[in-house]
Formats: sequence, structure tokens, C-alpha cells
Amino acid sequence: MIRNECMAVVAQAEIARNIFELTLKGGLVSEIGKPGRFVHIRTSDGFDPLLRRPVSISSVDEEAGTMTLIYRAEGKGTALLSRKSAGETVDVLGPLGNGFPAEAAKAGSRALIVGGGIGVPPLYGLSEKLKAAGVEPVHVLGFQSADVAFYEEQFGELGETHLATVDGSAGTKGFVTDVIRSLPGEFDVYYSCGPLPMLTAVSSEMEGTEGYLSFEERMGCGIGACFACVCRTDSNEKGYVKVCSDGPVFRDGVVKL
Amino acid sequence: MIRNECMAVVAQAEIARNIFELTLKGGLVSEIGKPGRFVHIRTSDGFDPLLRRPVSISSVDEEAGTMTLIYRAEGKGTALLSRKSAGETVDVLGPLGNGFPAEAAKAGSRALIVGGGIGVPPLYGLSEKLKAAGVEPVHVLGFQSADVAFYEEQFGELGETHLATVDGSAGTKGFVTDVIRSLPGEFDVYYSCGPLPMLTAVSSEMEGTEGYLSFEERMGCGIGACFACVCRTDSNEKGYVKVCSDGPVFRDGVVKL
Amino acid sequence: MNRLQVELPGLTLKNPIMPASGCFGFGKEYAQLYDLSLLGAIMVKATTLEARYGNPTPRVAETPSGMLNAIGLQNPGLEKVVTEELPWLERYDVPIIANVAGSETEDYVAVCERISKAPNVRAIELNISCPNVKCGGITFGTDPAIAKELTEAVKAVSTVPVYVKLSPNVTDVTAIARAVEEGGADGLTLINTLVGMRFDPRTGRPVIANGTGGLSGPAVKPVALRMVYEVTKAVSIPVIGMGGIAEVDDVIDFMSAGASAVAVGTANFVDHFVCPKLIDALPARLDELGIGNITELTGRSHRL
Amino acid sequence: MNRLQVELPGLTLKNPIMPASGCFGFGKEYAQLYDLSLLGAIMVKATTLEARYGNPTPRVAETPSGMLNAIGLQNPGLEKVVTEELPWLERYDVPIIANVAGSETEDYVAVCERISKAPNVRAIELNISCPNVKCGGITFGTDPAIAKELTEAVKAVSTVPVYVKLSPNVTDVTAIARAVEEGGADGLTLINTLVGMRFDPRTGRPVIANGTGGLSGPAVKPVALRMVYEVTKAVSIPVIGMGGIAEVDDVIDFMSAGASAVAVGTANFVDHFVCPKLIDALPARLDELGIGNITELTGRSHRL
Ligand SMILES: Cc1cc2nc3c(=O)[nH]c(=O)nc-3n(C[C@H](O)[C@H](O)[C@H](O)COP(=O)(O)OP(=O)(O)OC[C@H]3O[C@@H](n4cnc5c(N)ncnc54)[C@H](O)[C@@H]3O)c2cc1C
Ligand SMILES: Cc1cc2nc3c(=O)[nH]c(=O)nc-3n(C[C@H](O)[C@H](O)[C@H](O)COP(=O)(O)OP(=O)(O)OC[C@H]3O[C@@H](n4cnc5c(N)ncnc54)[C@H](O)[C@@H]3O)c2cc1C
Ligand SMILES: Cc1cc2nc3c(=O)[nH]c(=O)nc-3n(C[C@H](O)[C@H](O)[C@H](O)COP(=O)(O)O)c2cc1C
Ligand SMILES: Cc1cc2nc3c(=O)[nH]c(=O)nc-3n(C[C@H](O)[C@H](O)[C@H](O)COP(=O)(O)O)c2cc1C
Ligand code: FES
Ligand code: FES
Repeated sequence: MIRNECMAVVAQAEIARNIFELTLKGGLVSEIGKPGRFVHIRTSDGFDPLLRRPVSISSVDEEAGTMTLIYRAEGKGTALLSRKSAGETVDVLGPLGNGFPAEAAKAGSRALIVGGGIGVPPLYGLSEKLKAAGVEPVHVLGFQSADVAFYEEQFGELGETHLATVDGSAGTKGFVTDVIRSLPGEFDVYYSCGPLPMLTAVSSEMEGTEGYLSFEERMGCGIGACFACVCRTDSNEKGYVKVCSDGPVFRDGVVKL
Repeated sequence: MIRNECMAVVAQAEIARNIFELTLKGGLVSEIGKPGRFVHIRTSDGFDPLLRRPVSISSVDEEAGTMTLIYRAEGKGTALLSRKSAGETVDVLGPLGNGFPAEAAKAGSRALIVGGGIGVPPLYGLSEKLKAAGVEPVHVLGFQSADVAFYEEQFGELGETHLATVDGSAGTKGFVTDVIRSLPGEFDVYYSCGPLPMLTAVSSEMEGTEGYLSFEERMGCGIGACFACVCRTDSNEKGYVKVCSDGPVFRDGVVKL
Repeated sequence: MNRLQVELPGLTLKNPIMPASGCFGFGKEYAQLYDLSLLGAIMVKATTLEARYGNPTPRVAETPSGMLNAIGLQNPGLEKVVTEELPWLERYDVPIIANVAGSETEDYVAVCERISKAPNVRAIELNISCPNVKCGGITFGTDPAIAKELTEAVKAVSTVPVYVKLSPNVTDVTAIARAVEEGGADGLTLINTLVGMRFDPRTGRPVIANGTGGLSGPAVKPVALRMVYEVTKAVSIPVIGMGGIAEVDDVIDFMSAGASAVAVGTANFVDHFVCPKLIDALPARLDELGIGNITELTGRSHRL
Repeated sequence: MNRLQVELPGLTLKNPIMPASGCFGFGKEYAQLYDLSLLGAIMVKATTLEARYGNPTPRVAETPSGMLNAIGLQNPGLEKVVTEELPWLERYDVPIIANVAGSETEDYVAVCERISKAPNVRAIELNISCPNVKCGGITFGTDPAIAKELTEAVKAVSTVPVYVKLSPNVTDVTAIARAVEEGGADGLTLINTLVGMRFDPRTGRPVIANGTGGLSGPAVKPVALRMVYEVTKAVSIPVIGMGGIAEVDDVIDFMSAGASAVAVGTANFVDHFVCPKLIDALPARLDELGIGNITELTGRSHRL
């Protein structure tokens, strides 16, 4: 069930340049279930900024009743969010959308996980789920540069982890696809989240393998009512899917790239 | 000189229901001089609320480099201001306007000070000045009810202090003019700040005595450039005065009531 | 008597609060959040004769206290609306106002004729703010004569009252209002969005793929209130007011300005529970204002 | 060469930033805060033939990300402006754009003839958004033919270039723009304020004593950008853009939309140092965008 809750800030920290890790506590956490879903956050009490901001759920601690978000403070809304500290509350609507099907990877198989920039966060919760289900996750994480890279260690604890940075300041110099090409062995399924050009490149690189991609689109309502976030598809007779309610994760091939 | 400064919040406390006392520190304090001047405060970083809020300077501690404001948290802007706490900063433009002429009362004379509601604050700094100059201040403070009354004790330390509340929950039941009528003796000068109906009543009650009244008007710029805050007058050939830059304090009779 | 009840042509509203067209789809999504029977009415998404995909994305952009949208009337088309969307809504005890759009008079007429017969459709909201290719770029909503003709054509076939939705992008909104009143409109709804743009400072390109978009949200409230005020002075048919409503005092203000009921658009994206919250908050606010029935508010400012 | 310099008819601007008319008086107050010679130009308060007291107060009201004003053209009248206000400004090295208002063509002509001869007045800004009693409530700014005639009359007497300030409260702003271009206008400035209202929920009365007021500030920026874009596509005379500018990227956006320079109004009340701050911030922002001279920005969006 979708809830609207003023969640308590448990902790917030800047884990890389302008990248914040925010842990929130509240009843909504019990509704999350799948990795890869998102929440829609109101960042001010007034009308400027007006719209909510969609942010993926990075990971969930069901016992503690908390979830962790990782986001880049860029524009007005995320800058405001980054100023919240423990003890304050955040107005959260969620959980929204459909997440990654962790069950698509069978126990004992290998799954490739490809993240780019602020597309990395939801893959962490996914990888945790995969690992727990006996899948071997292999991570390829792409960032602009070392100073905005994050969670290499955390992913490393779950499995093999490769970094790529555009400027070569950490890991391989280049794109995630450069790394993917160099990886030995086969993957039964892949999962990816990141900017559209990256998704397109990953999708063509991984052609023939079952894949799931998480998309971003400008949103209004976040629940499927306003038609702001549609993408064209050939996979249904309507000719479109909504990123917010049908996605943000779609099987490779569903969204016309 | 008028400055625009991000002043440090030294302390903020709710001293009566929805009435906040805010102490700010900064270089601007050294420019204040007279009591009864005001500052223009930006209450949000965004555009909603947009306009600055005019708030009188209640008192100044030149040694500490601080000034104290007292205001009612009512609408959007003042509500935001009331959430600031020690360590944060407030965007202040000031000091603005012309204050009360404390020098109008000679040493050894008696001055009547009449405040209503959130018109009370600037009279405190005035009374301090008068007392220091050897004037005997007599205070009449009017409030709606006891729970929104403030500073009775502080004024009491400076001189005779009478309270009036509309509902009779503290002091005399009724209006400040009811108290004024009951006061024995004469006054050489009076000073007043409060809602317009109160100023009008006080002005007619005190007819014949030299008086100074502090006015409120909706403001745009706060510095005399936009003509938002004009009042009609017969005292100059232009036919108007601006509350922000010619006032907010005017000699009785200047502003057409 | 229910003090929030409002009677309008074709509509008995439990309360004057309804979601605005395009901000609430056909109700299914918000039905996950609360009971739609709480609402005064529902203005459903614009319906056109044929299904429309709408404009390319980005379709929305945020602006100070507002947003731009250029959805482009995406909808499944008359047939699907009548056979799937509207029947689904019958489970709720709430009158439906069907927003109808088109590019030709014939489209409007065809949609209105059929949709007005749906059992839960109690009124039509004629969306005349869409570019009319036929008239060489002039829109139905900016020319009084064309607006009147369209109203007449639709009135001739509709079996329920017709409310005409006015565009704010005009020199004199009262001229259009009077024209459609003469054309037989049973009521008016206003305002639709103001045409606006936003640019990407890095590239200089418009942010909305369509170039321009419709501005809505609290930013436009002052314009909306002024138009509701002007229009309700100029005509005698009732007005449903909208444009930036987000708080209970906005409802009070629109009704003071002359509206008989109000619609809430953009605010549904900011606070998904805003409609039931407004409905909840009204009685206490009426008490504070010393108002018995909410209908007493309508046009208060004209009587002062 | 100064990369911020902009050449316009009658005006050599050190930079494209100037305070908008009515938000900066005749400069004296802001001169307490910073050196006015920093500014690209100054658009001074509207001048009318006779002194005007203006409207009763309250004259301003806040709205979401905006404000309403109904100052009512308060000003000391032509004589005082020419003998006192403008000479005082001569101490600064800054071109003055004289905003001229009136209710009759004759008033406008008389003011323009005289004020255009003031040594520091380099251009006139013809404010045609004021109700024209003569034309039975139609305003100069909403009827293309009347706007054109007025422009011609003023051009005939003015010794400096004439910029016409357009009202956004029209169905088709390009029609007015083309008409005044035909009438001989040397440039255009836009937008003036959108007509709006705010109510007091307790009483139901309008908050602004005048009833309606003009909406300005960031809330109107999307409408202003759209109109600058449309108008610069429709005419070939330069446009000074305004409406909600508060940040350096707003300057970029107005110029991308087609403006040659910009004016800053309401933001002067929010950040009294906004104009010099924008001027300071421009070079670094141009560097980030890879732009050499600021003039390269003008109309960028049309060339994409
Ligand atoms: C399903 C989904 C999940 C996301 N998960 C994350 C995440 O885990 N971490 C993270 O850092 N970012 C994530 N994003 C991107 C994030 O929503 C934007 O970075 C954020 O909205 C920008 O807001 P702002 O206030 O910084 O920028 P502003 O420039 O002030 O935003 C203006 C408007 O544009 C919208 N917007 C701007 N960028 C984007 C974008 N990339 N996608 C969608 N809308 C955008 C904003 O929501 C807002 O409405 C996600 C986006 C989507 C759609
Ligand atoms: C010279 C001067 C000195 C003042 N000193 C004090 C003081 O010491 N303590 C105090 O509590 N209040 C004082 N006020 C009143 C104070 O400015 C308003 O209470 C405050 O602006 C309300 O803002 P808000 O955000 O609460 O209300 P909102 O309703 O959000 O305000 C909306 C708009 O109306 C304006 N406004 C609302 N009420 C007033 C008012 N009474 N006078 C002028 N503008 C108003 C606001 O500034 C804002 O622009 C003073 C006003 C003036 C003009
Ligand atoms: C995303 C979005 C889609 C809209 N779609 C429609 C529509 O299909 N038909 C219509 O008449 N109005 C449509 N509107 C306009 C609203 O119904 C309403 O008139 C306008 O947004 C002003 O109200 P608001 O400020 O409360 O949003 C839409 C508005 C938005 C924001
Ligand atoms: C208080 C105030 C007074 C104004 N007075 C005038 C005026 O005298 N003449 C004029 O042409 N425009 C006047 N305007 C309009 C501004 O010049 C400008 O066109 C408008 O406010 C939009 O810009 P902004 O959003 O930056 O304020 C005034 C605006 C404000 C806010
Ligand atoms: S954001 Fe509204 S439909 Fe997806
Ligand atoms: S507030 Fe602008 S002149 Fe007084």
C-alpha cells in the first residue's frame, strides 16, 4: 500500500562530493518488499520548490524499520533535503513503482549489475537480495570521477566489483561497457540503472541476455495519474508505459530506447 | 548605513503564546543608534514566501553586538523565522527607517509610553534610552489576553507599568485608553506603537501633548523606492509620507489618521 | 442538511471539492489512496474521439510555485473511456464531470453525445483551450463567436448540463464567458493553464519537449481569482473555480470571488491527500468564519 | 572589449542588467546601497504629466513566489522629474530609460517630448498598460491599432529611441508587438504585470485596496519567457525582457529566449543587491557555458 508519512531522519551524511546518504524510519518501510522501488519526497513546506522529488530506495533494514536513500544534491529540492538532520522529519510518499525482479536470477547463477552515477543506489538493495538468494552478483559501477564515487566497498562485500570513471581517477578509465566487455564468463541475467545513454549501451552490449533496466523520467504525480512520465513501447496495445507506476524497472526491450 | 547581513542567531525563545524573542548578532547592530527603527527580514531561501518581513528592533546590546526582536509568528514568513535556532543565520536588511526621538523628553520629565500587542517591542529599547537619560517612563501595555502578554516585568524594571487586556485576564479589563484616563499627573511627551485604532484613540486621548506614533503599512522594498507604504499627510507639499523611510515613527498629526 | 452541500446544474455535490481534469486520471490511481466517494465530484482526464498518445517527454517542468505541463491530451479515446474507465468509476458514489476535447466541432459533438449518456456522467466540461487546426491556429477558447458556436453544437446533443472551461490566455475573459453563456452553457469552469515556457540554461533549449506548456499551481492563483471575480460579475451561470488551490483558505477565497465550487489540480501531486484534507478542514474553518452553509460564501466579495 | 556590453538603439549598456521601472524609484534609495554606475541602465519610475498620488493602501500583497501591486503610478509629475530627479541622477555614469505613462495620447506626447531632452535620458519606455479612459476602458496596451497610433505620436516628438512596454494580459502579444513595430518603435520591453487578485479569507474582501493588482516576481517568469520567445520571433526590433528575474540563470534564459537585455523588478525587494550580484555572476557563468560575449546568447533558442 502507498502511504504518505512524515518519516524520521535517523542519519544523513555526505558520502561523496554532493552525494548524500539518508536513512529514514517509519511504517512505510514495511510496505517496500522489492528492491528498485522509489519514494516521492516533498522537500519544502512552502510552494517553492513545488513538486516532489523521486528517489530510489537504496536499501531496507526491516528489523530497524529504516530505509536508506542515496541522492545527489543538485537542484533546489535535493539541496533542501540535504540540510535535514537527525531528529527532523521528511514528507515521503511511497513505496512507488515496481522494482527489480530478483527472482529472475536463480540460485547458483551469476547476475551482472551495472550502475551509473546516481543510478547506482537501488542496485545495492537488489544485490543484497540476490546474494541472500544464492546468486553471485558481479558489479560494474560507473562514475564521472573518484570524488563522486560511492559504495564501492559495500558492493565489494557482496561480490566482485569493478569501477569505471570517465576521467580515470578511479578504476578503469572509460565507461561501464568497457569493463563489461572485459569480464570473463557468462551471465544469466543482468540488471542496470543509470543515465539513458548508459542503459542504451548496456542493453546493446548485453543483447541476448535477459535484462532489467530502471528508467528515469520527469514526474508529476508519481502514481500513474498525470501521464507525465510515459515512454513508448511496442509491448502493449496502448503503445506506452508509465515509468512511475509500470516501471521504473522494465524488462529490456519494453521501452523503446 | 543600511547593510544586508546574514546575522547569527544567538537565541530564540517563545516568550508568550506565538510570541518569539529573537537575538541576533552582527555588524549591522553598530548602525542602529535610535530606538524604534526596524529591519527587513528574508525568511526563506526560496521564493515562497517571497517578500521580506519588517520587524522592529526591540532593544540593542552594543557591547555584545546583538539586537533583540520580538514578533508574533502568524503567517508563513514569521512561522519560518520562528524555526531558526542558535547557530543558524538570518538574512537581515537594516537598520531601516527613523526611530523615536528619545531626546524629545527632557531629563526629569515624565514620558508616557503606550504599546499594543506586537507594537510593544520597539518601546522597550526606547524606554531604556529614556530611563538612561533621566526621564521617568510610565508604561501602558495593551494585549488581547494574558497568554499573549510579554515583557511586563522588563518594563516594570524601567518604571511604572500598567497592563490592560481585552478579556481582563491580566491587568485592567479594557483598552490602553481606559488606563491612560485613570493615570494621575501630566506627561511632557508620549510615544506609542500598536494597531491603527489604538494609535487613533491614544492620539485623541493625549491631544495637546507632544506625541510620537509608530505606524505599520504593507511594504515592498522597505527603503523608500516602491511607494507601497505611503500615508497621506498635510505636513509637506507632496501630500504623503512613506512609512518605511520617512517613518515608521511620525510626530502626532503628521499622518492623517 | 449537509452544510458543505452545493447544488449546481446536473450536480448535487456533497461538498464543493473536486479534482481538476488531467490531474486525477480516471480515478484509479487515487482510489488506492482514499475512498473516491468522499469527493464532491471528479473531473476526469480529457477524452477525445480517438486515442491520443500526446506529446514527447519531458512533458512537465517545475517553476517557482508552479509547474508547466504539455501532456498533449493523452487518453485512451472515447470508446475505451465509455466502456472501461467510466464503468469502473460506477462503484463510487460520486458524480463524474467528463472533460471533452477535440480539434474539430464534429469531434466535440461526437464525444459529448456519447459520453453524456454514461450513467455516472452528470455534466460535461468542454475544454475549449486546445488549438483548433481548422480555424487556422485560432483556438476555440480565444474567439467568442467560435466558442459560442461550439457551445451551441454541443448543447444540442448533450443529455447532461454543459460547463465550458475557459482559457486564461485572453485579453477579456468576460467576453468569452458571455458568449458561451449565450450559447447555452449551463456553467463555466476556470481557469485552464497559462501558456508558459522554461529553458535549460546550459543549452538554451526549452525544457518541455513541446516548447511551451501550461502553467498551473499556486503561482497562477492570483490570476485565477481575478478571472473568477470578473466572470462571476459578468454572467449569471455558476462557476467552478480553479488555479493553484492547495489550502482551505484558497477554497474560501475562490468562493468569495464568486465560485460555487472549486477544483484542485496540481496540488494533488504535492499532497496526494489534499482533496479529502480540504473537505475535512472546511467545517472548522466555516465555524471560525461564522458561516453556516458553504453556499453563503459564493460571491461574498461582490456583496460587500 | 567588455564581454558584457550590449548595444541597443540609443543605449550602450555596460552590461545587460537594469532595474525595472517602479521597483527602483528614481535611484536615490538604492544609491545608498551601491554605486549606480555599475548598472547597465536604469528604468526609472513612471512619469506622468501631472503629479499623481496613486491608489489607497494596501498597495501590495504577497502571493506564492510573487506579489501584487497597485501603486497607481504615484510620481511627482513631469516638471519635478525633469528638474529634480533626473538631474540628481546625472552624477552617475548610467543611461536612464524614462518610463512614461498617461491616460490620453496628449499626455504621453507632452511627457515624451520634454523628458526625451533630459541629458541622461537615452531612451523612452512607453508604458501602454494603463487603462485609457478615452477609449472606454480599452487600454492602449490591448488594442494593436491604438498602440500603433500612440507609438507614432510619441515617435514624432521624441528625440531618443522609443521602447514600448507590452502588457501580458492579451490573447496575442505578437499582434501588439508587430503593430508598435510598424508604428516605429525602436525596441520593446516586456512583460508588465499580469492582472491578479488576492482575498482576505476572513472578510472576503480583496486585500489590495484597489481590488486588482499587477502580479510580478518569479511566479510569472514562465509566462514572461514564453512572450519574449514569441515576440522576438515575430519582430525584428530588440527586446528587453523582464518578469521574475532573480538569478543569473534567469538572465541566461531570457536572453536565450530572445531578449537583448533584461530588467529586474520585484527581486530588488527581496535581495536589494540583486542587480550588482547578477552583473558580478555573469562572466563566470558565461565561462561555464562556453560563451564569449553575452550578445551570443540572444535568441539562442531560435537558432537550435
Ligand atoms: C524513479 C526515479 C528514481 C530516482 N532515484 C534517484 C536516486 O536514487 N538518487 C538520485 O540522486 N537521484 C535519483 N533520481 C533523480 C532525481 O529524482 C533527481 O535528481 C531530482 O529530482 C532532482 O531534483 P533537484 O531538486 O535536485 O533538481 P531541480 O533541478 O530543482 O529539479 C527540477 C524538477 O526536475 C525534476 N528532475 C530533475 N532531474 C530529474 C531526473 N534526473 N529525473 C527525474 N526528474 C528530475 C525534479 O524532480 C523537479 O521536478 C531518480 C529519478 C527517478 C525518476
Ligand atoms: C515598521 C514595522 C515594524 C513592525 N514590527 C513588528 C514587530 O516588532 N513585531 C511583530 O510581531 N510585528 C511587527 N510588524 C508586523 C510584521 O511585519 C507582520 O506581522 C509580518 O510581516 C507578518 O508576516 P507573516 O509572515 O506572519 O504574515 P503573512 O500573512 O505571510 O504576510 C504576508 C505579507 O503581508 C505583510 N504583512 C502582514 N502583516 C503585516 C503588518 N501588520 N504590517 C506590515 N506588513 C504586514 C508581510 O510582510 C508579507 O509581505 C511590523 C511591521 C512594520 C511595518
Ligand atoms: C498535468 C496536467 C494535466 C492537465 N490536463 C488537463 C486536461 O486534460 N483537460 C483540462 O481541461 N485541463 C487540464 N489541466 C488543467 C487543470 O485541469 C487545471 O485547469 C489547471 O491545472 C489549473 O489548476 P491547478 O493550478 O490547481 O492545477 C491539466 C493540468 C495539469 C497540471
Ligand atoms: C511595485 C511595482 C511598481 C511598478 N511600477 C511600474 C511602473 O511605474 N511602470 C511600469 O512600466 N512598470 C511598473 N512595474 C512593472 C515592472 O517594471 C515589471 O515590468 C514587472 O514587475 C515584472 O518584472 P518583475 O517580475 O521582475 O518584477 C512595477 C512593478 C512593481 C512590482
Ligand atoms: S508521474 Fe504522473 S503518471 Fe507518472
Ligand atoms: S516599502 Fe517601498 S517605499 Fe516603503
